[in-house]
Amino acid sequence: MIDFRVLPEKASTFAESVDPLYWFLILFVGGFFLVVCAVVLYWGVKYRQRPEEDRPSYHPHAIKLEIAWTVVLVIIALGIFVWGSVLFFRAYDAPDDALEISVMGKQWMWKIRHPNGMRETNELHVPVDTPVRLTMTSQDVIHSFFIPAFRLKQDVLPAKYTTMWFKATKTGEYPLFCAEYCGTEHSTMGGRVFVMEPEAYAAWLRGEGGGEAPDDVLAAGRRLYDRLGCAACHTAGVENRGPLLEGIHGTTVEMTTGETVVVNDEYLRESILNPSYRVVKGYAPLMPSYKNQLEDEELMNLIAYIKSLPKQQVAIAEVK
Amino acid sequence: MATVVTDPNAAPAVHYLNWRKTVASWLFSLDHKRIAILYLISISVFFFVGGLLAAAFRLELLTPEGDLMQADTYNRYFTLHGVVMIFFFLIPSIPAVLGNFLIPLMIGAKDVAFPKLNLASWYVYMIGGTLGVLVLVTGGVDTGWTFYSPLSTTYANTNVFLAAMAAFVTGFSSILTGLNFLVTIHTMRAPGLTWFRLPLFIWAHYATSIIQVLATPVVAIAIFLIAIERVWGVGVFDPALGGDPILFQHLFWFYSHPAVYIMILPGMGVISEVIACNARNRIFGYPFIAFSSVAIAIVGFLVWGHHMFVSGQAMYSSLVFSVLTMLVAVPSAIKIFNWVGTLYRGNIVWTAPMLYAMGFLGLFAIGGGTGLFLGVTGTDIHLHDTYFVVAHFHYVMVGGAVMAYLAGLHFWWPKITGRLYNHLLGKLSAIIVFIGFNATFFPQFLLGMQGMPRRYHSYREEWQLLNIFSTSGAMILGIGFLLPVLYFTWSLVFGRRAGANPWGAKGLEWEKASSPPSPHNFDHDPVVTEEAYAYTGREQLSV
Amino acid sequence: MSSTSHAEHAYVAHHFHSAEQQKEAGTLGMWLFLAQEVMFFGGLFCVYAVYRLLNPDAWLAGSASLSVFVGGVNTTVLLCSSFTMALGVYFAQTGDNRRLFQALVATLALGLLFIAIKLQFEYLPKYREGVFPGANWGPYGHHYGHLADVANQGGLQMYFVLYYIMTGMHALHMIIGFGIMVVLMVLARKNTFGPQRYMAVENFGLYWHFVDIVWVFLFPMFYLVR
Amino acid sequence: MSEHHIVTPATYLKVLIALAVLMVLTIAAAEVHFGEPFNLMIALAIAVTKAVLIVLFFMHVKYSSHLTWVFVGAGFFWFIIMVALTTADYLSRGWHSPFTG
Ligand code: HEA
Ligand code: HEA
Ligand code: HEC
Ligand code: CUA
Ligand SMILES: [Cu+2]
Repeated sequence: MIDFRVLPEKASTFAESVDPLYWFLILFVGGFFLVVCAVVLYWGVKYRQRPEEDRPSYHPHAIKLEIAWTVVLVIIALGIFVWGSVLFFRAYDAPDDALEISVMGKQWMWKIRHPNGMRETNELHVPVDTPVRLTMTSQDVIHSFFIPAFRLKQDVLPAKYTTMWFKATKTGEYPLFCAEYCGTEHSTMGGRVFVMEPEAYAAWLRGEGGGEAPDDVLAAGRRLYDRLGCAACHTAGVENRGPLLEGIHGTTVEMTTGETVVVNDEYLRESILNPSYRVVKGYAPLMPSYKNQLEDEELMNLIAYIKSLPKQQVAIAEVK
Repeated sequence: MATVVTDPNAAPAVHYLNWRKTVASWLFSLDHKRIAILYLISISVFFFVGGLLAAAFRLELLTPEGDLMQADTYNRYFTLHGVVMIFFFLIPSIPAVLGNFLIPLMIGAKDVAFPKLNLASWYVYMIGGTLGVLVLVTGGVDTGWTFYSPLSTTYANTNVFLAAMAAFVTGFSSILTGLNFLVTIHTMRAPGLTWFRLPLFIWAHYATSIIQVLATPVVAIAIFLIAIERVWGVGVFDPALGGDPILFQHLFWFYSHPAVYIMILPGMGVISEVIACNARNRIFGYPFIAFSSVAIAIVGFLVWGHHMFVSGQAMYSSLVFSVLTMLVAVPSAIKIFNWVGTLYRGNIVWTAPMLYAMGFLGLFAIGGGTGLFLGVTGTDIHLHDTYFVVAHFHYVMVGGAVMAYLAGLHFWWPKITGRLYNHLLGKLSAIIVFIGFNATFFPQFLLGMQGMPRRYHSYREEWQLLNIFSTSGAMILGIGFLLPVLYFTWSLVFGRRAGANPWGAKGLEWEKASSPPSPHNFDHDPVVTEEAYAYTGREQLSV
Repeated sequence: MSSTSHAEHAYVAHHFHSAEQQKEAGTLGMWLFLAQEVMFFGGLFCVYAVYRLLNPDAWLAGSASLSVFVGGVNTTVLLCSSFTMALGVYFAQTGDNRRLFQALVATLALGLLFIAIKLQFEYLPKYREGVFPGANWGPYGHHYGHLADVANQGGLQMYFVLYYIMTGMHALHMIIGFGIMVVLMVLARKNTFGPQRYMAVENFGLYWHFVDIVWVFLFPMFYLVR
Repeated sequence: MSEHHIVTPATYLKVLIALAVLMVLTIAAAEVHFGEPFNLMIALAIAVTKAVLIVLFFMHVKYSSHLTWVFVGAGFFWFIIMVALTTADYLSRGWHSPFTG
């Protein structure tokens, strides 16, 4: 019982901003419960049936009271909603300069890959005070990446990318779990998150702290890009067959339906696997689907390569 | 209220229990009261099956390592526990037992509108139940009661198909029961029984039935699609075909969230009856309680996405579901206020059902209140799929619905059987259940806050202490649940005769029908001339 | 304990006060059952909506492989069967059991025709040529060869998964209807129905029309995707 | 059952003809290209019209009690809720937070 706490240690900016809401809710609901108990006990004793007393039944007409507490409840409920939602907004989109790490869940382990290709299993090394974005997918069933110390969790799905971002605030070692039931060994599918000083992380990335040998993601992605012939359409000058991909990540593009979409990993993935779902305005749905031609791993490399393509002056001119 | 039963306190010579004695007269009975008894027996069996499974895996959770049973066994146990408790126990519990027994009596009808359909519902339920038992003996199922795809469709190698079929079939029993009640309440009310004279129990069942009829078919089809994918190999939620597992979650929760109100609304109906009678008072804010039931039923359809905040659902969808969740909590809170208000200036008698009802109030306040933690997106991210959720739903389902069911059973037992049970034991069991319950599930809130994920066969060592509390509590709780079985059975044989109205309660079932009621419920067709709960404060107990 | 005091007619069940009440209950019950059916099919339509949204090209290609002509003929057949069923209800209400019987025969015949056309010109040829999702998937035969070129083969299979499940579920409802129709035919033969007693026919009619409505939506949604 | 209205075969026939016309119309409309969402909207509008005709006349709802109207409406209303909220999720997947990104 030493070091007992209601909430676990907090080690991310999100944890710091959300903890007050937990405490508010605990006090609010706890207080409500205590008031209900107190009133029940007090009236329960005070108004119990006694043979010597003749207390006729009470005929309440308390419309005003009813309306009053309804309104108060609605206001409190909406207040809590707004408070929580603002936090949720913040937890949603990562800052642009976030460090990109990819996560792959499979029965029953987490495979993690860093920007330079460094890999690890069931462990996640991240630098402190740096925004980190995880792009996650699963090879089989649904898993869920859960770090209690960060107060964050996100389901990881097959054939889809989900993301989660955080900024760790405290170095140390924190537990990592799989929170979505995924079969027999669900409860062992976890590990540790190491939050390190940036220098230590950089050293670790160079392979000085163990971990598997890095491989060259971008080179692998570039090879795929060539092999699959993407450039046949996505090159400036090819009669505008396909849009230019240079510097596309993070921009907003408009679809034929008028909808605008921010280009992120999930959008890139979808564009490659199911190009006709959303067609970029000004283009015909020519692009073939690459579904079933790419391993999850390859797709990640390809996307990493596309994201690495620098913004070019020509590109912007061309799009205009 | 013109006519009175000939001699209210003498047990009638002929009543629904004894007027025919063969087994067939029970199995093929069209009498809603007998069908209620059939349900009572069958759901009790399932409750104990589900409870014993829980007791078994709670024992496993005594230690952090998985030493008592294999991970696979553990997974099967909690899955079956969830499936059995939800589909075979709690959803039918209050409606099919108390609702079936009481709705016609309360509205002054001879039976439900479609007695044959009523019997058919029980058979459908039993077919589903038999399939469920078959699952149990043919190796079980380990997908969790939520059947999430693609685990259930592709990766699980247990008996998912059979389990899906069991749930599918049972769903139709629920639909037919709801349909029957809706029609009964619409068309069979006694003369003078206007909508605003109806007992709140009826309002609650009306709201419940809407959900049963409109939500259950969706889960039926969703589960059916899972079964097809299982058999056919390709299917509707298969990512390889561009299918989307999240879509299954939408369909599943479109039903399963409203389903939680199928479980709690009838309980709320029971609580209204029990509190009004035991406080010898008019219910505080009758129309607010009545309409809040309907509001819960309707708005309850709009919030299912709160189970999917971290599933990959769009952020804006999550926000919409979150705000609606906050709003659906309001009518429940209103009910709590009105029930507490009913005590004010009453003449309260502390009977066993009243103790259960007060237990309900406290536990439901905690259960519902922790629902707020989960309904807020920002806080649910951390709490989702942890023991906090497990604790939340046991507080509402066991602390809420099961407590209410027991309150109702204790309240109407004299009417159903014509016998009184040992009152002291009744109160004792209410207290044991209350204590055992909190000991079991309160520690789980703390575990969840600390991040212990649910459906975990083994866990981190620092969580052991709280788990020990929880398991010990479960043993106390088990005893608390066993106790009523003992004294109820005892009362069947040795219990004192109850008389028509031992509680001094208002309502047609107490004032116009004998205990046990006659086969056709009333000797004279009742006519209603006053509002529900016209208590004077001077009614006496005769228990 | 008998309730004869209230029974105006022998067929009013003991727990009802009047034929009126019994009829009202029957009608309400039937409509609730149909509301239930709406949600049952509704789940499928919901799946359809989402996947059509996600795979527009596959839907186009899939739809192009269905014959609007066959679909149109079948729609006509089904609309006619609804018409004969409606007539049947009229004859039941007016007590003309002979014509009721004929109307039911016509309805049944049209229903069977629908199923026959579906099997002969749609399900079977497609199945033989591999236009059937799953291990046998391979629409490379001469009729459906163009399907092989569609890039989004996964989405295309999904189109057919839904096509078979939804039209199959519709057909299943019809087949259940056939069974009930036969019972009604026997009863009509026995001169059962009349102005006081036609609820069974009327309610079955509601069911049959509902099944028709489902097809009214299935037809444009599968055959007419443009 | 004085209030019960018996619909005549003549009415049924008119409805059948209307339904047939609508069916031809929907096939014809599908052959014309109105552009992305319009074909779908026209097809659905015609289907809904057909369904309404069937419900009102073949199924006698036009002559039924208010309660029947409510029950019929409830079924469709809940169906719309389900489809609307579910597809809303898919349609808004690409949207981003106004605060960041
Ligand atoms: C009887 C069953 C029942 C009932 C009645 C409820 C009632 C509620 N539930 Fe619960 N719930 C379940 C059964 C039930 N639930 C189950 C089984 C699951 C998990 C399924 C699974 O994943 O396996 C679950 C999961 C669950 C989740 C998903 C959690 C997750 O997986 O991340 C959420 C999220 O919003 C939630 C919310 C609510 C809310 C807001 C209510 C509200 O209706 C509660 C309203 C009641 C009150 C609010 C009363 C107390 C009043 C106050 C405290 C006063 C203050 C109130 C206001 C200011 C409004 N529930
Ligand atoms: C109506 C619904 C209902 C009810 C009544 C219960 C009752 C109980 N539940 Fe259940 N539970 C669920 C519905 C319910 N549960 C659901 C839906 C899940 C989720 C499943 C999933 O994740 O898929 C779940 C999951 C669940 C878990 C989480 C498992 C996990 O995630 O790994 C736990 C853990 O403690 C638990 C415990 C209990 C206990 C101790 C009881 C007790 O109340 C039971 C008490 C009853 C008895 C013990 C039997 C009767 C007593 C005797 C025969 C006497 C002899 C016995 C003893 C002395 C022990 N339940
Ligand atoms: C036959 C020509 C063709 C080929 C080959 C092709 N594409 Fe495309 N691509 C297009 C067209 C046309 C569009 C725009 C229409 C659309 O969105 O479908 C497009 C759109 C995209 C987009 C979305 C761009 C935006 O502006 O939103 C991405 C990302 C993309 N392609 C990646 C790739 C990759 C990676 C490859 C190779 C593996 C590839 N494409 C191969 C024609 C092609
Ligand atoms: Cu992976 Cu649980
Ligand atoms: Cu819910």
